[in-house]
Amino acid sequence: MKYSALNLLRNGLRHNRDWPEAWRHPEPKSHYDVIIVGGGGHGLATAYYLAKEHGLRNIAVLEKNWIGGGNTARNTTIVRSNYLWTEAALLYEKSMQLWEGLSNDLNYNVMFSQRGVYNLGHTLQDMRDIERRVSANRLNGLDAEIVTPDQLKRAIPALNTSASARYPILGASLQRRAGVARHDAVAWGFARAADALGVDIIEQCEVTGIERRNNKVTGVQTSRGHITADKVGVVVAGHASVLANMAGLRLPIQSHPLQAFVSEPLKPVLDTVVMSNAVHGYVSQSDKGELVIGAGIDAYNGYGQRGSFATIEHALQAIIELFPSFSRLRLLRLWGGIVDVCPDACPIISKTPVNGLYFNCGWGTGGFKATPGSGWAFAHTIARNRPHELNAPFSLDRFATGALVDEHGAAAVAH
Amino acid sequence: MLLIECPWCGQRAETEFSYGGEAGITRPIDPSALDDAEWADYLYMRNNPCGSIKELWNHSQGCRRWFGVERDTVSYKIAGSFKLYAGEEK
Amino acid sequence: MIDTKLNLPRHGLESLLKSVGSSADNPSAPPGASLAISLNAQINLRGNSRNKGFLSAARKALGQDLPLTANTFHQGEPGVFWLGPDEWLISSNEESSAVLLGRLRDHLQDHAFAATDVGAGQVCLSLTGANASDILAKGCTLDFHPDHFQVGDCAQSGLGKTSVLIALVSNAPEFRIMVRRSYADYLVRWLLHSGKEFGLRAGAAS
Amino acid sequence: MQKNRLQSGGRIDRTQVLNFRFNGRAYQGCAGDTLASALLANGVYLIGRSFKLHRPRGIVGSGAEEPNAIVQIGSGAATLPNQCATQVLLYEGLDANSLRGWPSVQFDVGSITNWFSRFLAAGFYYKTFMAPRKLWSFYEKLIRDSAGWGHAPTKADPDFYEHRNAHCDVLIAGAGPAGLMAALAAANSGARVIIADEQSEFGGRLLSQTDEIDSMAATDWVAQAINTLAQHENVRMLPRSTVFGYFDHNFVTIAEHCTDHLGAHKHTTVRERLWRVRARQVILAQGAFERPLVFCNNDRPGVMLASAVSTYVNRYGVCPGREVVVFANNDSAYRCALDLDAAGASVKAVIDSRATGAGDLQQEVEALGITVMTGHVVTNTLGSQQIRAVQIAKFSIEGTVPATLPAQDLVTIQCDLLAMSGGWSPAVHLHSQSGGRITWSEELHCFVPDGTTQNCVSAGAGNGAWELHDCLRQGLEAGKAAIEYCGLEISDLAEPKTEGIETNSLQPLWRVPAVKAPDRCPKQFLDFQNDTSVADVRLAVREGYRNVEHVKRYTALGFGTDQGKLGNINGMAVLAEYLGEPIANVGTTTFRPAYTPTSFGTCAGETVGQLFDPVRKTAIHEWHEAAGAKFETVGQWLRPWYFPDGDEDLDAAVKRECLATRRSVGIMDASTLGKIDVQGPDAVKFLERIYTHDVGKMKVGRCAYGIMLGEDGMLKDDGVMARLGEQHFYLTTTTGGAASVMSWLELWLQTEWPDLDVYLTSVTDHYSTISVAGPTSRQLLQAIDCDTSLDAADFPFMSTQTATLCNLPVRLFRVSFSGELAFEINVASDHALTLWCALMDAGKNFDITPYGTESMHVLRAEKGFVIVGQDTDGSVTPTDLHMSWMLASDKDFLGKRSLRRPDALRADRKQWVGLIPADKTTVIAEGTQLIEDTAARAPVPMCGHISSSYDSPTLGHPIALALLKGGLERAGEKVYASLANGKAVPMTVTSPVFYDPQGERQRD
Repeated sequence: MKYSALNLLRNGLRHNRDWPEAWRHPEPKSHYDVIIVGGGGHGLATAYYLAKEHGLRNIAVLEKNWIGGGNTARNTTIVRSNYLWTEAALLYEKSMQLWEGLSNDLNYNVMFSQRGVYNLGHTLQDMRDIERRVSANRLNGLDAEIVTPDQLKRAIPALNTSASARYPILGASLQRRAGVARHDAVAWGFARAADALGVDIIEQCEVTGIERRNNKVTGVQTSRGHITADKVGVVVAGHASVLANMAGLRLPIQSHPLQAFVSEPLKPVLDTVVMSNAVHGYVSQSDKGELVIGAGIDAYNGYGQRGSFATIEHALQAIIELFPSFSRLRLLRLWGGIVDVCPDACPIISKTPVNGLYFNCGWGTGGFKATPGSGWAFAHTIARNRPHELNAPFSLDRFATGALVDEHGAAAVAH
Repeated sequence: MLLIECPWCGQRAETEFSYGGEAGITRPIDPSALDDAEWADYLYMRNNPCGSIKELWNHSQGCRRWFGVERDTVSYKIAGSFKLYAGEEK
Repeated sequence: MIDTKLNLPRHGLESLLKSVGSSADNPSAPPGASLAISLNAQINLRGNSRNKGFLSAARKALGQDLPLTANTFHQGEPGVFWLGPDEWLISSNEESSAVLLGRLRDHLQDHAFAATDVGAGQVCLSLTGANASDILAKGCTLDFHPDHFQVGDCAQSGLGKTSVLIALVSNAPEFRIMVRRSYADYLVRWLLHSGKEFGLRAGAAS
Repeated sequence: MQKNRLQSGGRIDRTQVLNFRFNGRAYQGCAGDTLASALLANGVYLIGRSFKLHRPRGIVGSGAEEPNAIVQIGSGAATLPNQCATQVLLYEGLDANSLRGWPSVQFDVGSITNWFSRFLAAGFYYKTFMAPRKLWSFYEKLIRDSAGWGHAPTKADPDFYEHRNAHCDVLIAGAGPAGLMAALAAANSGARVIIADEQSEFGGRLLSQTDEIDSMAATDWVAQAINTLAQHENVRMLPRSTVFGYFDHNFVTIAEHCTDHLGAHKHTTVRERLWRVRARQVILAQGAFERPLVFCNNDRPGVMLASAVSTYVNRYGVCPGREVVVFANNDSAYRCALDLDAAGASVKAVIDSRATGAGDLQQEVEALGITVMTGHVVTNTLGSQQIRAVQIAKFSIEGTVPATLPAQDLVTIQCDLLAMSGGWSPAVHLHSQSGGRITWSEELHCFVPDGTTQNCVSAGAGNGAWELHDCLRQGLEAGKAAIEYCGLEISDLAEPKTEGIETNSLQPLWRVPAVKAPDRCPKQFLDFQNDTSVADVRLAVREGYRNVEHVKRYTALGFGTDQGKLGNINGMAVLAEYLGEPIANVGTTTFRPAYTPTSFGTCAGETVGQLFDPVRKTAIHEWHEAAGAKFETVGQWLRPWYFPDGDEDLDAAVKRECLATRRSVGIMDASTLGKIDVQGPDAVKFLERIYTHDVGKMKVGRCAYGIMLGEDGMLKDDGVMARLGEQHFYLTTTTGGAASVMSWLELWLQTEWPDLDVYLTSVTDHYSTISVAGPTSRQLLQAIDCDTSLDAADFPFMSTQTATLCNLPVRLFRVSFSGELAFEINVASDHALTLWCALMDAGKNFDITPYGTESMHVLRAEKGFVIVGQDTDGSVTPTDLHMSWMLASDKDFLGKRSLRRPDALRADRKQWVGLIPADKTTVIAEGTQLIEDTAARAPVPMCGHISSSYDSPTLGHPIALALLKGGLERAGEKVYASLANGKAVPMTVTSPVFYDPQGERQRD
């Protein structure tokens, strides 16, 4: 049943008794053409684009818990594409373009809100980096501009633009098309749309082994039994190394806790997204009215979905440095995700040394914004058994050749 | 916030330490003898275990010594700390 | 004589201490703690503590043993603080760093060692009074309970957002806090702010 | 007039009358009241409106579980949004306002949404607002404007906050009967104890009940316990302090609320203090939350939790109703009936869903002449802005809960207050935060702690112990166990005596059937704040959102400011019913910090504003300030950026400073450079592995420019290395790299090469570095009594020696970052200002000019010197910078192998070049990208970027440094700088060395 205002009205009149399931809950079949391991946003998007763009139908998404319950449920929902290097910028821009039509494409309102993202500069070197990034973004066809402290003051009244701040704000980059989206809706929307194309979404199904014969993948062992497959795409964020080990592979990935938190719901007080690498804080306000704030990454490896409170303290010091009037607001709920970090702060969307086995991982702190683009490119890579030109630079072999796409300088803690 | 045992200074708060990643990644004796893939393995590839890990920590705000910690990456429970070399100064 | 005198009026710390001390909310109330700057020469000494020869040569040079128990120091002249298993801080109120360095080099020349003058790079603060440990506890995760941190104990840790060496020199209690010079101005501001609720008063340089 | 105030009883002070305002109207309360109790005393029932449907709402609870009575306190910079009226202590002049309702909370236009509620079911917004796409931003603004609760302040917070670290043997969260008993046991053994409770007074439920302990009133027992604890100097008691977070390794955070209850104050004392506690053992004794019952219109003002009613009567001396119905599925609510009767209210009936009724308490209630209707339920309430009557029906559970109740059976009872109790849920939040498991108890019908992963134990109602004697016993046992764990001697402490009663067990009742099915009957609320009803959960299940997390997120169940303390368990039970599974299978969600909302300021502590981050200052900083320098932030340092003469701007000042340096002499404070002293027999061996050049060949007294690479082959840091002795070196690092280089060196030394006998000591702060540069710099030094020859023959370029200048011992380095004859002077920081002043004095005769970092950048750019971090970015090899000559071929060094990787050997790598604008006038912004094809369309291929760019005062035209594909091979060619306005400025590729390419001036 199509989601629309009319159907909302019709169903309302019938006391909402006739809404169908958003996605089915099938038993796993014994064989699939493609199995996607990981029912997060990226995995569900991959399945959707495999079906939609490449005509495949016999696809399963295996999720060990509930779909959208990993980093999809644990991020700060920022969407932007203003990366420094052309390789990264074009991949994220592809994603941005998909975001712009996503609600209609999926027939599910993912509440993509293009409220702009400001990246603040606090030092002369920050401003050089911003100039460099904005200049590159513009040439790559992304919208990007530099704004002055005066413009910032007018656009974001709560922001501390005082020259006497400990780290005064010297300017910012602005991407107006960037913004935030409703994270749960992204997972559910992709699930519903993929399901409509015949994809089996199987929750509570943990992959415990990856079966191979003659260096070719043949299927997976799961908590719900053995399933054969021609191709297996793994996109499990924080647990990428664990799945890689099942296939005898090692990845250039480290899993770290990353924490975020929300305030209590407030009347509108911030109508854009503000990020600052120098003081390590970023904040936006959700449609519900909560301030959504991201903390820095915790230094140690961890799969525990929690980090240290000192990291939260530091994030709040930064937020109060940027917004002194937020000091009396209250932290309502904090949580942690597991981010898989690559040495160059860029993802891996790649074939592997095992035929028919594909990995999509290493998104670090930046995965949410890439959800549709990542799925789109990964679907292409799996369906054609070769990367699309957009994700070719993000293959595993770059670590041997040294052709890293080093976004560290430009991204640091950015999300 | 973790409580980490420095082999010299005893239990201290995590904020006194800095992290050094997986322990036991030894620099090849003759890097020039390695092919690109082998060199990449040393440079970038990590076990990144979900479970027990031996890792390096530096007591950077304390005695400045690097040492090893055996920790569970899920429960964060620490099994113990160890000096990196036998006979290292008391 | 001391050749490492901090040039206080120019360094700016003393003026900071003075100005805050005079504008205290209630100057007549007894201070819960006081803060002062103390002057001394400081040498960083590195060497192998398993080398008996090195230890005995150091003893001859300093007139006392190097502390080998972690996080302890030997009071006296000069005072010697454990910084690490192969690192000590030597602090003197009477001798210049040049004299100390000379003596160390004379005695230790047969051993691998490093003796480096660091006195001008550090500021030594003295925090005294009944509330001193409460003030420290605001920005330091060490346990200053008298059963845990006793006279003769020292520890390197964080205080506020700086790295410091803290030593308990008397049961007054009097804490010595050593901080790198470029951070001293910040640390003093932090201490004066944090000490407000405990009646912290700035004292004179000793 | 406080019409509901009782004549006596309670813990309020009737002689201290406090004036306050609510929604603009003046009221009076008493000292000891909360805002909620004072409002109830005044007969104010309508407090706010709900989130989505704007339904009238009143006070439900008496503590942290309150979902409805959320108000804004005060106005201006100190205003507090989203405060729970049940937790706000009353003070003189308090001014509170409802958060929703326009034009007023009584007449709310928004309540029209209630009529359309069937179109606003769970998740409706995911199904609409999609077309046309352009209108989404309009819809979104509507959604955002209608969402949210309180108003954030718009001015900086006038208050301040502090952190406090603490260590203890035993931390006790909650000072009710179990917590106090545990504290007494631990304190008695001399343990270091911290006991914290969120309420203004210790005692917990004992303050709200009429029990006796050891034959005295429970409140007297509490007073005695507090008194005993106060005798122990190792015990710290923290009232008004919420244990809100339980982190790894028994790290627990407590928010102590110091001033909010005082009302107007000068903001001179700390508002809230964050206790950061490391506890050896934690005892969790936070008690339990009473559950509401789920029936139609259960959200009407005047429907309250039974325990909250008892609290208002017994603790605050307020009787919230005159004609009361009590509705329960367990025994505890019978106490409420007794309390109300004692307060003079008319208890019309006790409605008990159980056929069996209650135990001893039922007889007590019936003895007072109160009707007890067992086997009955309240299925609906009537009224508008306050409850007017309840509809009750016969009820029995035979196997399953009946789907609907027959309409003809309904009986209406008039009342102005309904006290309900659906049983109790232990506050397992902290236990769960600690990593402990919770499981569903089929016996107690609630989640209980089950297994810990840290050193903690739960006791009392928080552990499912409902009866007072169980709470006291568990507290005592927990206290003793903690002492044993800490290795202290257990002292004898007897369990206090209480009277036990016979009770009947609770009958699970998660949803009271109505006369119609849940999606057709009036709403049965689960989460009051978010208007989540039974029908919403049913819809979610119907639509396939089956996992409890999906249901919560789809329906917003538990996402309010109370975080589901009130409604979550009912919600999960209803979900279990619709899934046809036992509650244990549905599971619960992990509880996350904060237990109750905690101020950002509290978490941030005192290191905000000017204490946000250390400001590092050089020993010469005060002189710079006095000279009017403009400063630049570099890492944590403040460095002079330029020294304006009068009202000079940056460009004018830099031009003057540069020209003076090239003409006569300039002076700069370079003290922020990292400085490392390296000593030991293996110093050469060690440095050979770190630096790329041939360290062993350096003669004592010589300096060399050195670079170090990461293992990935990329330039990491650079600086001057000086050999002071056979086994003694001195290194400088970049300002920003000082700390990271030091730890990088220590990392290799300690982890990889422990066999090397080398000692590293940072001398960054010990030495200040003054750089004098310019043709007359030598004469300047001679003019301040230099004791050694500075002639080029005796002291050649790239060498070092000790000397005295104005009787101060110094070390001189003949190195140059400006291309001029120059000396870097290291002096002990104690003397830096003296020496600087002496140089300035003597320099008057040489036209000495102090210069800052901007001129330093220009001078070095004219010479083509790299600044690591500005001209490099972690992707630049030494070869890219034409530094191949510095790569020793006959040794290994860190990063060397990476330089042979295919990507490092690529022909089209970006390399270091100079650029001059063809028009010789345009200064291009640093960071600007370079292109070749000005007609290309996006994505336009980029061939490089400008890393440094200045209007060179020496050359008289702009210059730039850039990393350009193909690099120097393209000397003379044109590339284009692509400007933001779309224009492309042609640039000519040149050598990066613009000035004195032979280096004659610096060698002079």
